[in-house]
Amino acid sequence: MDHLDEFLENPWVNGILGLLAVLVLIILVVLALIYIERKFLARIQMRLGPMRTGPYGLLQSLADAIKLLAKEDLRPARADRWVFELAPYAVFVPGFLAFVAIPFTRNWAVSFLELGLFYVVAVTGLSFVGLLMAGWASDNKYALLGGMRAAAQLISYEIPLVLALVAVSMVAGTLNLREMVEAQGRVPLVVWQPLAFFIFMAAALSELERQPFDIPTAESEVVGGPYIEYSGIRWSMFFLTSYANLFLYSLLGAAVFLGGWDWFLGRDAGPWLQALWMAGKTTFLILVFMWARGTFPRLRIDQLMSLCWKVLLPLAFLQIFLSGLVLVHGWPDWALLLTSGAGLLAAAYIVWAAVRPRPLAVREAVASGSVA
Amino acid sequence: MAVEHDLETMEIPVNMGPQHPSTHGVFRMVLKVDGERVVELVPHIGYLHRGAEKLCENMDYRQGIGIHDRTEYLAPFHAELALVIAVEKLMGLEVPERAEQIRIIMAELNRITSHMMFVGAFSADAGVFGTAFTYAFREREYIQDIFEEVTGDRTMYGYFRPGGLAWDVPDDFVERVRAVLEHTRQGIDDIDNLLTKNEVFMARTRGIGAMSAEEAIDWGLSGPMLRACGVRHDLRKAQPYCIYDRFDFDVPVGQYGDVYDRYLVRLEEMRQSVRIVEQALEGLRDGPIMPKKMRRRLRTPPGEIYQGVEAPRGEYGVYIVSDGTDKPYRMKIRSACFANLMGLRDMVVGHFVADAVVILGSIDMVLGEVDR
Amino acid sequence: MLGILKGLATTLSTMVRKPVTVQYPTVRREIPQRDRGFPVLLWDHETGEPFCTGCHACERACPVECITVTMKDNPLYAQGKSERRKIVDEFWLDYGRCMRCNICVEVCNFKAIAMNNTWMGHELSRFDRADLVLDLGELLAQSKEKKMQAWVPK
Amino acid sequence: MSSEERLEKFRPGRDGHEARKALRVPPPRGSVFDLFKEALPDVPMEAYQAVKDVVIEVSRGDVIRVLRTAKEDPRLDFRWLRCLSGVDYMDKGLEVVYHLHSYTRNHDVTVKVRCPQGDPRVPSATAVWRGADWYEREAAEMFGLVFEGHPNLVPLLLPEDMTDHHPLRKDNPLAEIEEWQGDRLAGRAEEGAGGEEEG
Repeated sequence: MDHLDEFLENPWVNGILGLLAVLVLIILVVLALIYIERKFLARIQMRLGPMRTGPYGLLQSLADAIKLLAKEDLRPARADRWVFELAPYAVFVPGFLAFVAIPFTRNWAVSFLELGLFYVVAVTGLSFVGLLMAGWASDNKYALLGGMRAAAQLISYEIPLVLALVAVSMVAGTLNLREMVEAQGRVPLVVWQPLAFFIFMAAALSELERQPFDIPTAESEVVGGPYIEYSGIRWSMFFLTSYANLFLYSLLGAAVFLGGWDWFLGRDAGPWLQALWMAGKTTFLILVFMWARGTFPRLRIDQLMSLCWKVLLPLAFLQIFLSGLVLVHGWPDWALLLTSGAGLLAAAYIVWAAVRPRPLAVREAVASGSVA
Repeated sequence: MAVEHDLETMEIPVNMGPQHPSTHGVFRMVLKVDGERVVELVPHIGYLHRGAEKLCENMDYRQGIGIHDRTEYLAPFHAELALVIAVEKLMGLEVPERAEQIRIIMAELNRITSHMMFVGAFSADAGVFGTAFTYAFREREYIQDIFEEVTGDRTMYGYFRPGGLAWDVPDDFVERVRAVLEHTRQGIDDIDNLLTKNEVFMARTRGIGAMSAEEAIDWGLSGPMLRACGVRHDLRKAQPYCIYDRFDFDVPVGQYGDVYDRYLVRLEEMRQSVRIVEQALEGLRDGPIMPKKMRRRLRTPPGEIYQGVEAPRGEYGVYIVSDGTDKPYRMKIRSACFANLMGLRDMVVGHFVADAVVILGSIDMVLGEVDR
Repeated sequence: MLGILKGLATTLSTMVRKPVTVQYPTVRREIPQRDRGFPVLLWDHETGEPFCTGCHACERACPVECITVTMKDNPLYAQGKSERRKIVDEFWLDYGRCMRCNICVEVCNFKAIAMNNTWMGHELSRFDRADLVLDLGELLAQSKEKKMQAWVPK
Repeated sequence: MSSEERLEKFRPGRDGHEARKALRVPPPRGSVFDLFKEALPDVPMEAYQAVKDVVIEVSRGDVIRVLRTAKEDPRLDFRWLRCLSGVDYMDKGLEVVYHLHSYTRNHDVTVKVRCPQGDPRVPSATAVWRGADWYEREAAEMFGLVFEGHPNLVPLLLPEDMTDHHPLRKDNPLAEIEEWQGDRLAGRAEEGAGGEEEG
């Protein structure tokens, strides 16, 4: 027994076992998420969703996975072979690496990094490379358009995402994710920093390429974008990644903004209860993302860029500035809420003002002599 | 903007269709794009050309009804109506009152189903993940249930005959239609709430694909496309056929001629159709559905006639040259989308690729009618 | 932002409504009486022969020429069991070509042909196109076994 | 008469009923034609009343002038080219039919121009209405008409290399329907059985 304990204490063994556990967790969660998303969207649309594979269609994801694994792996004749084949891994690895630093409960994570938040942001920022590779290597104009869109979008939205997290970490006073959760106390940060939460959610939706920001993969325009030429297992890697990222950002949001495994009645919960709380908050965020997917149309690429650079970025700076002001002067917490809430209202106003009825680029002309 | 272009850029041709999810059938357009911006567009049609005119010239009028169903396959009642009215006018037939009322009920219900199809497909083009699509199809199915109960078929009705109707409606017709209209109102409101004021949707559709009234008339647009440009022209009001002059309804007119106005006009037209159907149900009395003396074989006297009807997509017209036999000497089908599509290039050039898809969706074309 | 919130509220409200899906192969919606599947021939249960006399009316009227009929002298008439002097000999109907326009039903003087208003008139997928050309026995089978209630206009 | 012949004779649309010509009724007083005569006193036009519209026949040389006047004259104000069709009258030539509508006056007119089959050239109306573009392309490919001055007269609905025959002309009858029933089925069944054995 001593030998086994010693073996498990070895940091390499420990790390690899942790990574394996995380990998299994990701795959299980993704299978569940696909099922949940299909059912959830179906209910929004007053349908039933998958019903025929197993009871209530529960085995649908599994069946899909088996089908995808068994499918022929196609590669266009004129594709850039190595880039094309490596792209799915280039997309998957960053998302997977980020899970290393995510704490699931107070005592459970692969590694509690001192700069956890920084690490997560840095690693996920790499994922656009894979999409660009896929888009370029496919030898397809739609894929190229989609890859370019993906690169532009992911790089741009990285910035408001980071800045929103910076604003939060300023208040928490740390970059360690565990300490950030601990620092939130009974009232989660979303209450004090609604503007930062809004920016985080918008940027996360964009990083996830989900409606209303699913521009790189837009089905009705570029027909799947970078994924257009992929099939079988490589395509399922992309799919796996997109749902793993959904899980990742929801976990991050739950930890940073919603108070992680803490809840407002006490902090001495056992590990299972902690895991339950974390799962509950994560699920809530996931459902919000899915809800948005079922409701929104898609923005256009230039509007997406305007939203990022002209709205979210200045507001993120505003949030940082206001938080800094409050922190430097040592004003009470409600000042944080007040300033951030005002910023949120400003965001709402900007969005409203951007599309309110106005004759922009349209010629107001009634036919002379029409029977009006 | 005075930007120096040191880099040599290239305009790339992008082929959209005939197999593209948002070309609604087998339409093909070759775009030349500069980055994301469309600089040239060449539409190609004819993939669904079945020679409907030639077939009609080799069939008698009753057989031709089936062909007309299959040209305008989203609003077959209107296509049938154009044909039977043309034949009736050639022969000088009096249509009984009850037949006229039922024709109007059917035609207006058909307008609702057709516009529902538009809303669904258009929202999918704009990027809604199927939600508005399923809302619209839900309502469409309810109305198609009625069509099936009356005519026996859900899409290819073959129900109108020169002189009247093929057979009478079932006994519980009025109650059934009233019950379905309740659903329809709910469905229109659902779509209205989901899309009309949604900022993302407005951002995507306002000011896009705008056309002035003069241009629209020059290109020969008709129907909602023309009315969205501010021309108050509706055949039901201008040159009433059937007994439309007895009904009280409004003709919605747009202001800017952009995609959003086309959507609004169609949404309002659905509400007006509900109004017309209600009035027609009020006025429905028992009576014959065919004139008393009908020959078994219809021979139209020699002559010619052009008869248009206000179909959901614009004016569906039939030009018949008769030589006194039981088949038309020449049958020309004036298709609404055929003319509406002509203006596509002018609407799209200068916009983004994503807008091209939305503009194409706003034309609401039916390729069966364009190619015939 | 109000429009976005309104949209979110709409999707939430439809989420709690009853789904409209009919789980087709296990649950079948009731087909209305007038439903037009593909045409079938009707069987006269009183005399034990088809209503069809093979008069070619439907064959002539069919816009797509998917019907072929031949006629023969009725043996039952010779025995005095039937009123029909002539009776259908062979009848072919190409379901692959038929466009379900109902004209054959309208022109029939003997109410011998009707549109199939059961699910069997819809679930007709076959592997070979030639299997969709039905002969007299196949066309009559459904009516002979009383598996349908035909609806003929007027 | 054999049953085949009987069948053929009574098939709708194939009977031997005599084709007749319509009687030409002059348009009533106060119709659109009077306005045309006022606007274009020097153009020879022949008019008659059809079932609904007044039909005006003009010659090839005058048609563009007539159409342009119809569009631009405020008394006529036919700003909408509703429909443009070709008709093949065989030895009497080809006809191009313009259906016009006015939004303000709410009246219609049909303008016709005829050309012999050997020389099917008609000036293009695209200079008057841009919307005539596709209509003329369609009429050109279907009837072999040549619209002079059209910017891009290539086939629209038909394949681009299909310029040797014109489907809507009367000398292009429909192909025989490929029947799968009756005797042909019996013949095919034998062939099919043989094929299956091989496969």
